[in-house]
Amino acid sequence: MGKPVKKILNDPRQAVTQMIDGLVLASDGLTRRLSGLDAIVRTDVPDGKVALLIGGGSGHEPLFHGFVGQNLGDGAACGQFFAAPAPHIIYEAAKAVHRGNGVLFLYGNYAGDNMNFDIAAEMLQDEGIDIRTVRVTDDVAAAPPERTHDRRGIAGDVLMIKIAGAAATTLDSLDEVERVARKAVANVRSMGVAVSAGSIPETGKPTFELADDEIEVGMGAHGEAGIARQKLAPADTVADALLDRILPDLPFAAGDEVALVLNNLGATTMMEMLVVNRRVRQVLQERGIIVHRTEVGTWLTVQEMAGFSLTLMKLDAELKQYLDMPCQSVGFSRMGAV
Amino acid sequence: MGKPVKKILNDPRQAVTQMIDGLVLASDGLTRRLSGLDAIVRTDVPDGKVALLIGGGSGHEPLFHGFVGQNLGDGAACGQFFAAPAPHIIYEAAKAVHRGNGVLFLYGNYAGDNMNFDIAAEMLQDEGIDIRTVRVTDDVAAAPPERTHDRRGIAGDVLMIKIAGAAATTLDSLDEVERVARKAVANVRSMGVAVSAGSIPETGKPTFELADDEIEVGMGAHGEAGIARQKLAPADTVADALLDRILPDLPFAAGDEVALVLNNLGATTMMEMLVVNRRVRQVLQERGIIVHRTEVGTWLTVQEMAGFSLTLMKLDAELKQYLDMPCQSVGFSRMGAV
Amino acid sequence: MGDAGLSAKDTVEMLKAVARAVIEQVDVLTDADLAIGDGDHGIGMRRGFEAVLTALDACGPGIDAGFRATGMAIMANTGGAAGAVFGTVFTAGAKALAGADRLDADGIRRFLAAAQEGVAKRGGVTEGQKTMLDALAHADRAATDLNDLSTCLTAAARGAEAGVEATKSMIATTGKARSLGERSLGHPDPGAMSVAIIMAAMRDFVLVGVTDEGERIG
Amino acid sequence: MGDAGLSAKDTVEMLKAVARAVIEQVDVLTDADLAIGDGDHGIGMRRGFEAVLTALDACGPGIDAGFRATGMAIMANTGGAAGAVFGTVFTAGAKALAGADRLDADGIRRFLAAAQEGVAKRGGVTEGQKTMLDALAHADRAATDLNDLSTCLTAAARGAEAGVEATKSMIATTGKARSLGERSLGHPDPGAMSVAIIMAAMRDFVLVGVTDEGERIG
Ligand SMILES: Nc1ncnc2c1ncn2[C@@H]1O[C@H](COP(=O)(O)OP(=O)(O)O)[C@@H](O)[C@H]1O
Ligand SMILES: Nc1ncnc2c1ncn2[C@@H]1O[C@H](COP(=O)(O)OP(=O)(O)O)[C@@H](O)[C@H]1O
Ligand SMILES: [Mg+2]
Ligand SMILES: [Mg+2]
Ligand SMILES: [Mg+2]
Ligand SMILES: [Mg+2]
Repeated sequence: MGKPVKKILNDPRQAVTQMIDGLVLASDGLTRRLSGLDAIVRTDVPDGKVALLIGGGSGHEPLFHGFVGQNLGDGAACGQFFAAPAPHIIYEAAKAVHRGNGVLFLYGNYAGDNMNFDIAAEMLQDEGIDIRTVRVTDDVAAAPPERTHDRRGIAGDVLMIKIAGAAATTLDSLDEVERVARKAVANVRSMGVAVSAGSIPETGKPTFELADDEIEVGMGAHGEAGIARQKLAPADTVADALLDRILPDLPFAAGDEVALVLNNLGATTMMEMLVVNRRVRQVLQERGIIVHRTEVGTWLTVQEMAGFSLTLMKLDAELKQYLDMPCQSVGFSRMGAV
Repeated sequence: MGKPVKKILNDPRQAVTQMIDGLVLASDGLTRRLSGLDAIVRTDVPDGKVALLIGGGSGHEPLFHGFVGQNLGDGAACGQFFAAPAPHIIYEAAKAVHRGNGVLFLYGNYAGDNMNFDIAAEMLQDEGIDIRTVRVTDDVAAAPPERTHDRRGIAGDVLMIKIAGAAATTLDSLDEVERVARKAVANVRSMGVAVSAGSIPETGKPTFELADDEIEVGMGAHGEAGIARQKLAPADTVADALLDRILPDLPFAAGDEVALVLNNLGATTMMEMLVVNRRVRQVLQERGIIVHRTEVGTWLTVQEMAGFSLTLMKLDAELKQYLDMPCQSVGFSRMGAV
Repeated sequence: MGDAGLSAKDTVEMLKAVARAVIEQVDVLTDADLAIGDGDHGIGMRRGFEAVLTALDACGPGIDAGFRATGMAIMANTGGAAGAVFGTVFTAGAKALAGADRLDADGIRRFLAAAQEGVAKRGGVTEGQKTMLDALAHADRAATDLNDLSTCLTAAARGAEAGVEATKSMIATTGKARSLGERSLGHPDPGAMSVAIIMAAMRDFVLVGVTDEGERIG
Repeated sequence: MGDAGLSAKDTVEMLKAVARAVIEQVDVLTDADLAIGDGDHGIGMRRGFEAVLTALDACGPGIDAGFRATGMAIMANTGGAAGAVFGTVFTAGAKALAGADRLDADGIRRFLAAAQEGVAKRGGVTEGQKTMLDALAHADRAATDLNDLSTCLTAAARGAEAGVEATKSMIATTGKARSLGERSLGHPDPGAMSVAIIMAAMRDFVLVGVTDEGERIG
């Protein structure tokens, strides 16, 4: 942990801008970069479309900027490492995707993101552009249920962008897209567990320290403190600990249909996540909760941090419709229900 | 590196079988497990379809078994950690997906896989089932061009399964599917770089040792020795080193259209891979090589090993057609060209 | 000098000295943020204030122009919570200093008052939440009724330091430190430390003294 | 005993002793594979031979039945290269021993000859490629013309050891060690080590001696 982590980069201070170039190239023409800015937009946003702008700090790839694509985000404002994007980046990205039908801002609920996106929203509203904001607040470890507005956004972002993106392609008013996004965020809950820390290339320092036999339940995506630091436990025990907090929080009840996401924070193996998924499904089955769709993968990362988070979203027919639509981007693609 | 790596598992000796259960559950009904066997098959293989059977050792998730799905593998035989599956697993998996039109075996070229798949193939052929075998041999670091039959299969698997899977859905004879797969394997080349080791849960031991300032170019997916152990270098230097071996090997020439894959071996960040992609594209552009499709992600892993591999496949109209088709599985999904 | 206050030109020099002082403390600020945040405060502030140095070379006449150029450069280049709040500190300060042709003690107080108001509004915070606002508030109170620029800045800098001390005994209720709850006790707030660095740099600049022609005098 | 050879029942006991001996060496074999392979040989062999212990309890009469049960259990449970080659060793051996009602020196030689032939065919290898085939070949040659079972097995075990030694000075040209090239020099081949463990266990079983009723005799 102590010594700077080996990374295959050039100048670390150029990493974010070089990453953005590489990301645009990896999209095979689906996206372009706003010249001179840390912002990515779709090359083909249709006229009159309700625009979806996402974004946040870099270092969490493929989120957020890797989710710009078909039936997903129309554009993304990218910050530096773990730092919310500056207002003018958000402003320019919003103008670049606006097609006369308003823009929905969708991002994780962090003081930095909130302030910078709000400043940009005020600038845009001064110009008469309709801006709505939905903040993702799925992390149940961050605050008690009565203070969801204090909760962080973590891997719930994956389902939120998937659903809002599909809704923004399907519905023709910003009011409607905002309504769907608010319904989705009201029904999504997550919690994560940290196994080992990631590091910021520019400092080479791990964002937190964990003993070789410790894990931290409920830790945030930037190493924010969780609810319990404990000894390494079996997968089934860890899965149960996450479910014990997530299930009663909404609450999720027998007969509910849900989307299930297991998000890898970086260095955890897919094998571990699948072993955890096995246990999660056992418990959900015992509770009579029906899994409509499962996503197991690596989306909201914290550099090479090891650990994962579990997300559940309660679905209705409308949310299922948007969840089941196809989508394509560098970071997240689905064939769609056929 | 020394002390056993923290992993969120139950009994390590149960990890493979529990992983398979979790994988089947994560497929939302797309796949099922052959009862009592480490084998996964599609629930809905159509009658008369040419069957595609993939497989290999476990511990590389999401490959191989995570690639069973629509327009991909019809079934997968799963081995234990880094160990080829036993003949009877392959035999049963093949029988389960066979629909009267033959089965294509597609897997990486390793002594263990070759022997076990061959034993199964002989058993099946004795029963009059038409079996063809295509071994992936994309790792240019493993042997000189005149000995491609001695080359290991690495991330070229991703493109091979994508193309063979689409071909097996589209074409109606095993001869034709085999022809397409052979064309694809003849045109794919890869090389990887190792940054830090992964470990087998059952032993807790890293599969190799690398100094804190060292990387190994050309190392295989199980820690097999590469072609040069060197000091950590900038991303552009590493990208150039890989391209210097890959481009002349086929060779890839000006005007060629290619598919490009950057495969994460596990713990490497997406940011690093995208920074590398930026340089790769610069070089390909200088050489006049056209990238038809890019895939950057985590598919052929070696547990928590850090490092990545670069794969190029030269395409013709037919290979492009299969590459561009949609597909869906736990490990690899695409919306398809629209 | 002192009473007469600083010319626009010297104000720009002072703001450059502030920028250099913050940049120098990158590691201290990053470590403080590692303790209760995500460990990027130092590199974020460096990004912002490096841009400030460039921006100040090109800024127009007027005391407020220097503050506005500083605020916009921070806002555009820092990112994160710090970009928004420290950008606000100087853009709000610029509004409060509009029309002033010299920067005197009264100007400093107007700057501190406007900065607090702007940050409180932007961040939705009040004193006691363990943020940089606490350092601003302490600095402002310490500077009350001191009409000599150097005396005023000396008091303001000492006040900011006291504000940093005060944050040690506060439990964070906003920002990334919030989730630490009790565990944030004992640690100073990184942003408050930045405020202290800024005020100390202003004080040092004025104490050393600079003529309108920019020559140092004893 | 010796000349008379082992009954089917004792042959099964011998094969169980072999299985226990291999299982005991799991770490030694894994470390050897870590050095020039992927570090799973020991755990793979353990998987296989643990299954052998179960299979032998249920196997039918006849010398060959024990060998066949052993080979099938290895083939089905080991996986990797070892599963195929060690499974072949015993299934090929079983074919060679068909009809035999006692296991004598001649039977051991037929077993070793068939094992080599089967592995060479299955693995596409010849001697000198740094595989377990080298240990089999050395064991076979050492056992030539020795008609007393214990003498024959003593020689075969020593031969297998010599085969392991020989692999140290070979450059691997197959399996996962191949890519090491020169760097595989000095390291013994893990599979060859397994062959030596197997032959030594057979020797030890016969030397200690067991009656047809399974009682140990001095
Ligand atoms: N809501 C807020 N209002 C005012 N200041 C805040 C707020 N949230 C955070 N801060 C200040 O920002 C500092 C953190 O800045 P920095 O680490 O650069 O941003 P981030 O928290 O986005 O990583 C904190 O120490 C605190 O002083
Ligand atoms: N082609 C081959 N023919 C015969 N034996 C082989 C061959 N390839 C490998 N082996 C033997 O298998 C051993 C490795 O077994 P193991 O590690 O269990 O399998 P894997 O190499 O698949 O991990 C080697 O030490 C060698 O003796
Ligand atoms: Mg930050
Ligand atoms: Mg192996
Ligand atoms: Mg911070
Ligand atoms: Mg091995």
